[in-house]
Amino acid sequence: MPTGNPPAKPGADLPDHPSFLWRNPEPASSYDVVIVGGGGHGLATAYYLAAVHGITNVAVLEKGWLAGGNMARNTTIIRSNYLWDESSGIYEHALKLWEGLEAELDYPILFDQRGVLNLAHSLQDVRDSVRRVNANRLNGIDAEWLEADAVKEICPIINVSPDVRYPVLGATYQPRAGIAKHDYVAWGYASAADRLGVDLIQNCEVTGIETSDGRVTGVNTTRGRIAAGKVALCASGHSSELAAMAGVELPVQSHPLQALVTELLEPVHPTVVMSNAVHVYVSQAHKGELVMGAGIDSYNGYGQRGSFHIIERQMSAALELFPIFARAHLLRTWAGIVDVSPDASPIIGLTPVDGLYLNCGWGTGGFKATPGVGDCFAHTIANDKPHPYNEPFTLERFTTGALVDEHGAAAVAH
Amino acid sequence: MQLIPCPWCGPREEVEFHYGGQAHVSYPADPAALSDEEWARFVFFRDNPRGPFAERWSHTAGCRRWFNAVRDTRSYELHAVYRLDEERPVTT
Amino acid sequence: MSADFRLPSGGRIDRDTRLRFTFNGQSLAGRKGDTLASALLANGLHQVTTSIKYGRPRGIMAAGVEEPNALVQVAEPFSEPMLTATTVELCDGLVADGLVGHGRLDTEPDTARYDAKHAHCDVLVVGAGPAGLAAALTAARAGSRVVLVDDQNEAGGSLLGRDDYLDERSSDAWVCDVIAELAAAPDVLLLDRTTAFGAYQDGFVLALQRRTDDLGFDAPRHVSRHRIWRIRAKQTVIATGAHERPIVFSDNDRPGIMLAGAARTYLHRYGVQVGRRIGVFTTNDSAYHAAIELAEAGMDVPVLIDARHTVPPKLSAECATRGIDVYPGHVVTGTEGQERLTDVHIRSITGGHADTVVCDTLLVSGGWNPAVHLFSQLGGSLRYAPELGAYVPGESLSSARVAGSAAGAIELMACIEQGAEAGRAAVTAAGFRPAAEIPVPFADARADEAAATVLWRVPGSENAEEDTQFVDLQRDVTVSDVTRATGAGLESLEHVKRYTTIGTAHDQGKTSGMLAAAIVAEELGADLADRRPTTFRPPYTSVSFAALGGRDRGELYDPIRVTALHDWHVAHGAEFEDVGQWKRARHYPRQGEDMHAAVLRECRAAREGVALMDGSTLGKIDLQGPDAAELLDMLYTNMMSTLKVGRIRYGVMCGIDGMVIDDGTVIRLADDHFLLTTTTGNAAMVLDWIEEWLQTEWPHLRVFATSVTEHWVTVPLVGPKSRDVLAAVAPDLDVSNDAFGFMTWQDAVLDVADGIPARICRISFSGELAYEINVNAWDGLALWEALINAGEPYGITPYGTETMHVLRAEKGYPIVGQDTDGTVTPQDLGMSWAVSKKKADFIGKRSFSRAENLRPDRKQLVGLVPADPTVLLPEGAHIIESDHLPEPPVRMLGHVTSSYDSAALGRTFALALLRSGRDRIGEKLYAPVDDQLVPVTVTETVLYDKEGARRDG
Amino acid sequence: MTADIRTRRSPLDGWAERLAELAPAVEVAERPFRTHVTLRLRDAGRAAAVSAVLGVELPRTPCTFTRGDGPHGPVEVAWLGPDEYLVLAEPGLQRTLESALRQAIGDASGAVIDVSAQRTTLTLSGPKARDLLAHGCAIDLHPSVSPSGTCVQALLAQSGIVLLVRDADAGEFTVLVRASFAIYLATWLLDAGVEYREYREVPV
Repeated sequence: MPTGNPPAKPGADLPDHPSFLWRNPEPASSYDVVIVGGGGHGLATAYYLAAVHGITNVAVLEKGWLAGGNMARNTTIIRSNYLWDESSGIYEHALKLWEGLEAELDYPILFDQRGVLNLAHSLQDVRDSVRRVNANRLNGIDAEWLEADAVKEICPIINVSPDVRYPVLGATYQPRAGIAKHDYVAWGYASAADRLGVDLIQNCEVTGIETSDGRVTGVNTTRGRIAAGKVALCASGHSSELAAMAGVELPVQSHPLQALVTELLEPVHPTVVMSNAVHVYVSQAHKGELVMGAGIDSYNGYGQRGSFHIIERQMSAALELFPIFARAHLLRTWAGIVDVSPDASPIIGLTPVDGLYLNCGWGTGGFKATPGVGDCFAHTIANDKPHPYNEPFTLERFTTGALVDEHGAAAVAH
Repeated sequence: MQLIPCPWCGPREEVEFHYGGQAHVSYPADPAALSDEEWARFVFFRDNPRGPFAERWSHTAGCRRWFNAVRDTRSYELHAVYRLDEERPVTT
Repeated sequence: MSADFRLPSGGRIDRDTRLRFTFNGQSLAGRKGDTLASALLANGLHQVTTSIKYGRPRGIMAAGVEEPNALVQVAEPFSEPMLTATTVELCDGLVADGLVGHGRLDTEPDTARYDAKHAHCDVLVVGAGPAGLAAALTAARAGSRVVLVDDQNEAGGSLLGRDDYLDERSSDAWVCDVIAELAAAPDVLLLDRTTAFGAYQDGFVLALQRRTDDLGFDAPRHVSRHRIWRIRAKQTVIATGAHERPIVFSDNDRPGIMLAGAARTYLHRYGVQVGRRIGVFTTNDSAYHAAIELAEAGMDVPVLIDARHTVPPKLSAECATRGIDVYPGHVVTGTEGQERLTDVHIRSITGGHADTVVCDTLLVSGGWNPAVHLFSQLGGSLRYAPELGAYVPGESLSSARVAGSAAGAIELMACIEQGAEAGRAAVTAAGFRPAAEIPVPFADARADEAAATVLWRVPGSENAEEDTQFVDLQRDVTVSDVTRATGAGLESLEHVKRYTTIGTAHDQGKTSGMLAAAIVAEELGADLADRRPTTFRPPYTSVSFAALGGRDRGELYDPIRVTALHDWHVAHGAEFEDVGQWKRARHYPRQGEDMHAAVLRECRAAREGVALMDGSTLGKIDLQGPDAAELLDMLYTNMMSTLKVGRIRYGVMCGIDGMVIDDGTVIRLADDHFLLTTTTGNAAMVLDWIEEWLQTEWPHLRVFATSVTEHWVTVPLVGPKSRDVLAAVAPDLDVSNDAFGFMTWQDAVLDVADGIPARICRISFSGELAYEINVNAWDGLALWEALINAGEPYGITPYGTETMHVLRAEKGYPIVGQDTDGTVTPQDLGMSWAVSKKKADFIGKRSFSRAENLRPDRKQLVGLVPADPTVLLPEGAHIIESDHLPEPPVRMLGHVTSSYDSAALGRTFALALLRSGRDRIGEKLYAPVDDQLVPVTVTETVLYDKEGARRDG
Repeated sequence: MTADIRTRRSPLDGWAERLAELAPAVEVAERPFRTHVTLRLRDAGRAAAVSAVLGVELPRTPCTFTRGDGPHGPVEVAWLGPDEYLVLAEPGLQRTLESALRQAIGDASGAVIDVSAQRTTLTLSGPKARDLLAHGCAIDLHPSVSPSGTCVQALLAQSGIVLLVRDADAGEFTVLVRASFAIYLATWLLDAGVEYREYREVPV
């Protein structure tokens, strides 16, 4: 019988950040690689380019402040229990890197493997869950199917009564899954990349991508033109706009995705609980606040705000699952912009433009993939050839029909 | 809770509506004549602008009519709604 | 130990109603109308708790929602994990404790009621202070519909905490008159104890009303405790006032250090003196009033330290007459005291004079931060106003305007005038003609005499201990934390916020945000005017999950949809399954039966005798019009236009990507009239799908689609004896195979009650002789009971969805959504026969010729039989080739989609999606189940009655 | 015929007593078995013929309904869409109306469908009827915005409804709700109306 990790100690003081993080250099006139987007993916890609491939003449261009987009807005859930081989491949690669990341970056990223429960509320949920657990195990990923009473053992505050509107019929459980502290992760990558010579350039918005004879030559920015041997896009919700600058169209749509936190609370929630059926994704963060993700707003939006009725609906759902949350207070809501692809899987790899590389379409899966995609994308850029883990995630799959459809079993896959 | 002005029923809360993505993307006259690339473009590729976007909505909880709207995806402000048999109006 | 700090008179409390309460274990008393904070202060208690990181004593600093320190956990009468003492209305029996950092969630269920209500208005006014009242009155007098919300228990706003005069009367009288007039107006809704916490597009404002908290244990159970008001306003006037800003100096966090305006509020509103001996430290004129009023009320106010060199002459003179020494050009450099302030160190800014003053209280005023939260939530941009040292609305919005001190106004007269003007503009924009006379009383309030100065942190304190100069008291963040952040290379305020956690606590930085922005700018040598403030996000103040959940909880969480036969199923012991929002009978266990036994029995009845089920949840769509057949040919993969009237055809629908999205039957009622059925879960989707194509692509087609799902009760009557039962209830119907063939339908009047009209379809989802009987839903129960009666001689048995699944699986019929997952084509299901080769096009057809669709190793639906006929494969098990489990990753060939124990086959069996499945028929493969490998043989999908001999009975 | 077979049963059969608990603040009652016929008509030229059959003009303005007495007694015609109407009549008229309407539209582009059991009819009136609806319906039911004759399709709590304002000033409403949602909605009304059971002014 699996047992939950003892509750991490929310309320313990967070570790201090180091007294130096990064330089704030002026952009140089030219770089070997320009990474557009200073979020988690952009920073990780820069780090692995420098650390693994020795490519250090690299700039990360960020239109606002580093890691201020989805990296600052997500619910920090990390797991690799995806249905299809292709997905579990890259997410499990990421999870393995997460497991060594604190040491690698020499930064306290607070990766806490407290496990993730994905609840099933209908008979079809149960079938899908068992299918996913079995697929995970055959792929070497830790996964278990738990009946309702075992769910209760892992997370005692879940209401597993059969009398509720949509009873908990069981859950999948990935013990190695968990959460990390997003700013710490981003800053860990940023400062490590900075130490290796990568220029992190903030308040620098890319306004154009220059190409010549089908090859990328540089970018125009609000801080002037920057020549580039290679340009790599890591701009999540803004990918469509950037790719269009190079004449590349993407099958992604940008949608608002909301999240919220409560006041700081004494430990009540020892793990991470996700329920796609009722759109509840909740953990208790290191400081003690409950962090919850909501469903995606249905319409396209770049406003970094969503509709409040989605939050209200989510509250109702959360209370069905966790009656103890009734007295918790919503303290702050916000939204990110997620780029959603037709099959709910990312698009990573080469583009029709030489030297232009694409990493987008992560939807809600971006944070958990950060080390994996950073490593694989850096490999792709360095070798001008996809890493085996991202090979299935081409743009061409939409033409051939070889989709990696994670809708069915992953739904809104925070 | 945004209001969406249904061309028939007037402004109603967004929960009464279903979003239908980009407008003015017609089903190809002869799908069989399209290459795989062209077909993929129709099936999977839609514009995703930051700014005014002509898109489709259906008033599912109301009159069940589909209509088009020009909405700014930054501010979510609806610049115009128009019936399917109307041209996209000029908006600023 | 407590002393009485309640003044003998004054304040708006009900002195006759004494309320007992317990704080930190100490029994105390207050008065009705007190907040917990005012009651504590009345008892001489300043310290409420200790701080989260350093454990320093912390007291009450403010009198409202901006309070950064006084966090409490309430145990009684209603358990709350984290509130501020300044917002808790005192009630008899209140039990609360100071809270250190973390609230505790009560494990007892919250049984209070919560609800929501919509309100619509022309003009919403947020804040019933002087500006808001003037705005509301102006709007109401124009005849518009007005909603006025205010977060306090009575209107008046800042007037409640001052002694101003309006039209030469006490401002209280003016407030009373305005409220009386508003209350009497027919279309004005006044909401007190109501906090507007979120402002959204299109005039949508959410407000939380605390309806019974002040009643304590007497709160009526049937009244909702909190209500979310969903206010839709054409125009909004934001008159939310301003929060006083502290000044940072060393040891600025001791209990006894308080915002000056708060002390006035405690004096005027609650009749409480906040201390015995009071120092004042200010950058502006407002704190002079505090000093003077507190001195008037009998408190000893020895010093007023003014950071300005130029002090207001009249106010200074007034101070002098009351024995208050004004120190121009001075600052507070530090304080002493353990659990309560004892001394204040002061010093001349220019150096030289320094002194220590004995005080138990220090009032601080660093100016005022307009409460621009709602305006910012609306997307309004903010502008830095250097004269105020604060952000103010930087633009005008078409449907929201800001008035009074929320807009940066300082003086009372200006606030009222701005309010009236905002009310007039709002009501005009809403289409009303405002009265010519704007109801602005003359404010006898004293105008400011000297310009305020802006001081974030006491100058010269660089040499002092920066790590006791608190910027965010609740997060224990000091100036040294901020400078460490900027030193680390952080330039963005957002980064500093994250580095230090400034502004992330319960108060969301209401007192600390501006200070942090300013100190960061100072450290970076930047101009605040060039820097972006952090974004204000909803909610303005915290809102409980329960309040937001409202009444959508328990059985009302999500609608329970039931059929007309539901009560019968319940009465006969059915177990239900959730299918979307529907409750469907899953099986009908008899005494002592588990599901397995019940299902075997139900299956046997269907195969050997007769059985019936409630199929009413099937989606039903009426399709009429001359072009209906043409539309159906596009919607379904198979040809529907050739269907003859009187006949029925099974059909498959695909998305444009060629994947199966639904299936069902099509009944042709007339040349131009069809009835379609859909799966239960997809009824709404399919109707929407049809409408989308009809309206957006093929508007020229004359076709009308109408949902009739709930108009009909549908009862499949299944089994070799079904014909006999049907004959019994439909004596006028020729039920012979010749007259009523497979896949045809007939209308009949049943010999039930007075004669029930029915539409009977010979459809079989089980392979048995079967009929689907449709009647008007009102007649459903009569039909059902008639069938039960008529079937009694044959042992008629009701069956549920589980048996339905077994019966269909034995025949290899897939269930969309169970045997498909959005990646499955009709061909994958072995249904090429249902894909027309003749039609030029139909939805999905083009996708069938993509490379991936042409792969020979696609996953295909097949049957599986375990070698051991008693082993039931788990649905979701995977299939592998090898007879031993290799190291991961293991190549998976597919998975089990459906798996049952079959009474008819006398064994277990399954359906699976298997790579190259049809080529593998006869192959032996393995299903890893737990730690075992279960050998299985691949078969065709149809395992029972392969010849189809049974369907005609 | 078997003796113990009950005949017609409406979706809220057995709920009358519970719904009556909301009186006098709100009088809620189910009006079972009424005739509901969906009329689809794109050809405006046939509107007159239809009107003649019903004795009521078709509503021309979106979100309104018309009513009157005609050959088939009191009839209401609700606008549901630009070419869609719902004809509401006394119980038992579905066959009659269906064929009369079919005849009236003739070969014009249109359709007639008996949907009588698809929805059931609730009437709400009383001094708190409007308030009760305001707990779950975002439509502004102020008489100046939704006068008598208004008919909207909207959400009441989480159920789609057709809402007819019979008398705006008196606060009389008709709610049509899908049969499968009727018990949900009745449960919701009882819950939302709990404060109004003791009919007295509650603090607002």
